[in-house]
Amino acid sequence: MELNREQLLAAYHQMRTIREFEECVHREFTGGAIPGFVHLYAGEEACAVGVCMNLSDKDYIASTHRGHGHCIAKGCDVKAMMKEIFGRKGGLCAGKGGSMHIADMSKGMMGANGIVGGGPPLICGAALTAKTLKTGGVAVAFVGDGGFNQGTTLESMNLASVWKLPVIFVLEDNGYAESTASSWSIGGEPVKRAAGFGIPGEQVDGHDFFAVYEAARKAISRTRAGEGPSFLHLKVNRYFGHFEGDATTYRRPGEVDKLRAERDCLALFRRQVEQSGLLKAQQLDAIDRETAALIDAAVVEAKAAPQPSAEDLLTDVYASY
Amino acid sequence: MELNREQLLAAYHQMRTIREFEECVHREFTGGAIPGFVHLYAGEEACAVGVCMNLSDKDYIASTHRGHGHCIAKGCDVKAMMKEIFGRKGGLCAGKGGSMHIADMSKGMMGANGIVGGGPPLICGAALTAKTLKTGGVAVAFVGDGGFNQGTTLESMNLASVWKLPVIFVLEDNGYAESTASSWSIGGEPVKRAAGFGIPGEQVDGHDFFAVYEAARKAISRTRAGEGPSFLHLKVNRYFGHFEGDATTYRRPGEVDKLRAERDCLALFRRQVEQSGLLKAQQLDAIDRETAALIDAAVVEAKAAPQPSAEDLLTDVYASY
Amino acid sequence: MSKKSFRQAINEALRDEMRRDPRVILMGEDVAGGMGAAGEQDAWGGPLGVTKGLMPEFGRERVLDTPISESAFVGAAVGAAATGLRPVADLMFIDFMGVCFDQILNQAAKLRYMFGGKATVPVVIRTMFGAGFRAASQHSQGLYPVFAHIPGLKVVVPSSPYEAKGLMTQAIRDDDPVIFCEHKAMYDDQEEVPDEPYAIAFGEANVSREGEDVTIVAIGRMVKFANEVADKLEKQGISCTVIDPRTVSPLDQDTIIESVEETGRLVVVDEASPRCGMASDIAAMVAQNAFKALKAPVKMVTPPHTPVPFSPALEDIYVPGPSQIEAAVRAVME
Amino acid sequence: MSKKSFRQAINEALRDEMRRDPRVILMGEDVAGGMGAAGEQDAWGGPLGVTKGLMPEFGRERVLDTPISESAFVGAAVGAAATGLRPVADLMFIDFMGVCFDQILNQAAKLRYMFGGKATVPVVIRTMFGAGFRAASQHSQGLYPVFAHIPGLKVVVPSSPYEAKGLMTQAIRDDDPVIFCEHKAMYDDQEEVPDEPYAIAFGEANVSREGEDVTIVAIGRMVKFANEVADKLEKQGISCTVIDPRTVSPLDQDTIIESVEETGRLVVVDEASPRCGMASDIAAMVAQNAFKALKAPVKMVTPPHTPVPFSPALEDIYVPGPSQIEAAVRAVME
Ligand SMILES: Cc1ncc(C[n+]2csc(CCOP(=O)(O)OP(=O)(O)O)c2C)c(N)n1
Ligand SMILES: Cc1ncc(C[n+]2csc(CCOP(=O)(O)OP(=O)(O)O)c2C)c(N)n1
Ligand SMILES: [Mg+2]
Ligand SMILES: [Mg+2]
Repeated sequence: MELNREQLLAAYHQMRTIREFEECVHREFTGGAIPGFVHLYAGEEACAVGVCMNLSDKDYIASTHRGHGHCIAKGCDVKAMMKEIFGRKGGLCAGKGGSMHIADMSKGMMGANGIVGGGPPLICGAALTAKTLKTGGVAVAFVGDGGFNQGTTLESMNLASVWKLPVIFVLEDNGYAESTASSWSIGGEPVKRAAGFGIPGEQVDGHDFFAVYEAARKAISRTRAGEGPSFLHLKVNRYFGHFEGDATTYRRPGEVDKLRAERDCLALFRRQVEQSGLLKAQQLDAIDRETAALIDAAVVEAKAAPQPSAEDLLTDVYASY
Repeated sequence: MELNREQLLAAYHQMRTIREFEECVHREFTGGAIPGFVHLYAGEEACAVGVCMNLSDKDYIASTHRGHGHCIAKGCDVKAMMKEIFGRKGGLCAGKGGSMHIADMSKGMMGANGIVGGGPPLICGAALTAKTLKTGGVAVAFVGDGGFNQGTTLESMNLASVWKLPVIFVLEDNGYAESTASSWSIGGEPVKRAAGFGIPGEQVDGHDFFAVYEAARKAISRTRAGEGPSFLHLKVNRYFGHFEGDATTYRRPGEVDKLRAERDCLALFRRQVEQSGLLKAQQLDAIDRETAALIDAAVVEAKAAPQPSAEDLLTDVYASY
Repeated sequence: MSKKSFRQAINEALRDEMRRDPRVILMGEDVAGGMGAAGEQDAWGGPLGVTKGLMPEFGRERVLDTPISESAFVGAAVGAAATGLRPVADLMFIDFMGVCFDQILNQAAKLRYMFGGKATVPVVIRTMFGAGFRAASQHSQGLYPVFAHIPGLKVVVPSSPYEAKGLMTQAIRDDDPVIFCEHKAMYDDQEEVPDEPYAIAFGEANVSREGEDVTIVAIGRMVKFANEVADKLEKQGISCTVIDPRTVSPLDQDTIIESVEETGRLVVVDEASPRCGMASDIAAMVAQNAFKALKAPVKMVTPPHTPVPFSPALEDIYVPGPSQIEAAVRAVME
Repeated sequence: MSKKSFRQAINEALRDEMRRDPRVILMGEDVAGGMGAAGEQDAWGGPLGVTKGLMPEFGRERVLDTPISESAFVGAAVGAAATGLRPVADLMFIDFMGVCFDQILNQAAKLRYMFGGKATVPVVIRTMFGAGFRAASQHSQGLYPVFAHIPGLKVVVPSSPYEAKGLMTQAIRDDDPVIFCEHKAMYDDQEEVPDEPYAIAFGEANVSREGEDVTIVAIGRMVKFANEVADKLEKQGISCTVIDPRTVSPLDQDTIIESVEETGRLVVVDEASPRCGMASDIAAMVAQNAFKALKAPVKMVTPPHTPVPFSPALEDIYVPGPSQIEAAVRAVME
């Protein structure tokens, strides 16, 4: 299915926003302005956007600890995200969650999750709600290659299969879980593993927006049509360390430079839409400028935002006290 | 590989002992003499014995809540087992464990387990010990069809695969987890699921001692030779309810009678060894009498055994206080 | 009003709330039973028959059997609660918390806080606890102190059929995650229970009798024992207040403190393990907040710090009973 | 003797025990790091570098990286311990207990008892805990009260590099399952630590200073704060005993009771959540066993009953610090 110009511009806009956001958070973290544990999504933009372009607000996603990209792709407010990461009032979670727990239920974003494998059971629940209330919605669990070995993820695949839930499991295999290679940590082959739970799937180049989009489109429409869960194995790479502060010595020297030069999803996207004449360089350049300005403004606002007040500490533990 | 007469007699002796043991526990439980939760193995004897005939004391097994058969097949003392199930002094676990926690580390029997999926992680540890200390031993995890969906089991399959541990996963698929059919609860196909973790396996008729023995022999020697974990899917049936007291209304009326008449592992064994002339009916009859007498004596002794004393309550919490 | 068992009382609360609100669903291993099997459907209604009859009325779409995958289905209940349903998940035995604890500890309990108040998680996790069933170490634990430790969870331990029905109704209507702990030895207990639905508010203790000499705070099955002891001692001139907190989190501190301020003596009786348990939680709270009123040491009655033994001979001395409670009351009266 | 960080102290204990006993092995996510990767091996040594250098010395056969499968590898450590090894498993953050809790609660803690004494489980589970790192709700918890609640587990919370080395040595030599809880904000703390191996016995509290007016029992990172407060108050004429239990299970009740019998006043400081926590455990124990000696209410200093917030502004008021401790001491002196 062909994407029209507007959709292509939107896709590039989102991917570019994620990249700008992450590069900016990297700078600010390095400069000491951002506290806590921060995991950046740069390099993987085509995955989040390629998948989420097929979703609407009634669809849910569950993210991982590496959640900024999924948030943006699912339509969360970028300025509120930045405030959240700075721990400020007006943050998407009022400053209580931070990078690892960033969420917006109203956008169908069920949260980044500090627990590897925390999301898949929750997403089965979102899918169950959709199925029970017949909303027509689907639910997507993003899982890393490390999280693909967590029992909670594996159980969820079986539960989704047996209950025929409208869940799409998206394995973002960026080659590493912390410093451990996915080629080592995953016994067997992911698509076969999913098949072993009765879930059909395919492997896709996660740098290629169009490949991801198309595979996700097929998987999601299959699942939305009531045919049960689907699986995608996206092979991709991350540009930064596991978390901010990681020296990434486990990677070959130059590994990332080569990836940035040869397999960058933004560059690949540009080449393809420009060569095919679908979009013009100027249009994309304009988006680059626009998103850069947006992120700059987001940081300025975040830094100016007030700290949460002391009484916020004791609220939101319960809905009713 | 052919089994010699002695081995065949031993196999029948063990299977028959298990059957007698379970029928007897059933009677005693129904009569009110045995407390607690009791899950009987009758009908599945060929599985435990077919597998464990390939093991020695240096090999470990981890059992399930349905553990009596595995215990006997692994060489545990039948009289001490009976005392344990009656909760008496002299029981295999001093009366503290009961049916659900019956164990004998000295025989490589790491315990029945009240937690479905509790055993596989432990057995990975036993295998790791064998591998680290180069004992030449292997470790077998028995798992039910219900337990095959537990995250702990699934994680253990991946860990064993990745660490290349000498573990054999034996799925005893008796058709039900409590009242839930395995044809429903297992998404996908078990042998393919194992393959999805990089573990080769095969499906075997669990009523047929010879089929189980042969498949286990191949799997265990492969694993013992250092080629990593193996998997067996044994299709079998249980004769009694899930636990003692279960009315088994989820089964078709007559289902068990038909199984007893047509697929009984003891009858199948007898037919095969008698027809092939390997053993004589009298030899087997003698074993029937012998094992019946053994179990009768075990019950008499168990009933006569003293109760644990009050001070036993506070010991064995720690090895050092 | 009619005599109902603890089992019936819970079944009725579930049924009434399911009738009232289509968003209420049940899930768990064999909560109906017979799934995929050729024989009877609704074959089990849970291992002790508590949910029997609900599947025939509400259908398999609202009473869902599950594979043995507690993390997945408890987590699914949490996720469903956060997205618009009001699920009641059956964690068959509380001892099985270990295979799904993260979904309770880090997801159910924390989503609301971590998301800055922008999520509610109206899930109920029903679970059986308690010793006395000869069910051995892995099927007899108390363990609700672990849940009470976790901010964001509400933890209910009913002490009778009447309490069970009203508290279950409240649990389902409550917008927070609730761990509902049912003592497995109480399912056949009977008493008069209203036929119509009613809710018992959380955080309000029940004072089942008022006395002047000693305050006994008891939880779950221990409440009955405490009342027995109070009956007996009454005749011997020792008059006891018996308080059943009903919910161990939130805890009705005020009622306990006020009572100790009158009696000056406290005995706390709990069946869970002693260290970092409910008995010490309540005893410490009183020692901090009602110290001036105390005329004697606080006294805790709990099992010893051991796993639950299988042998009936040992289990019977493991579980606290009326004799230990009586001894404790006499001790604080000295 | 030389200055060593908390991190180095633990690393040294692990190294020395691995040299001494070939049955000691390590396992966990990235305990070496770089497994299967093309770049540097031993790339991490754990996320905070505590196990760095051990893989090069002992090889990948004794320092095992794992997939992210805590149930499987913690359980494997338990099973290996029961069959002849002495594994040290790294549960990176204590908050992750939820994904492997069964193997600790129902397996490690209970095998010995359930098997009638015929198994030992000499496993150590190292894990990071504690707030102050801006690590938010799922990476900042205390949670050791949950482990202390469970009979069969020993639970260690060291308060300094010296304590950490000696307690880790004992943990590895001990024949019981030990949960070894390291405060993530203490890894860079430094003090003089002997170069040679030494073991600190479990169940023996350290009395870091003796005073006459108030007994302060503090745990982990709170010990430092308690000593700071005691220093300050000393000058103002309030003299405090500071007790570090070192192991919260077993707990050295005697030392605490004896001290309260002298001072008559107790403040317990703990960073874990308040309900069914260590503060209430110790306070209740004293209220039961040393009541006669108490001149004032026991006082507990803990965080509030909330998850740990991310925002530094909120986290700083969440974690108990010297000012709360000082206020509590002053309150019991009134
Ligand atoms: C249950 C649990 N175990 C371990 C961790 C620590 N941890 C955080 S991220 C991570 C690696 C995750 O790898 P992967 O799933 O591949 O995601 P990626 O970081 O590559 O995006 C680990 C081990 C955790 N947060 N939760
Ligand atoms: C973690 C856990 N969940 C649930 C149970 C309750 N339970 C005990 S046995 C059982 C069914 C097990 O089925 P299966 O694995 O097929 O073994 P089988 O009983 O058929 O031998 C269940 C649900 C349990 N003991 N542990
Ligand atoms: Mg990864
Ligand atoms: Mg079964």
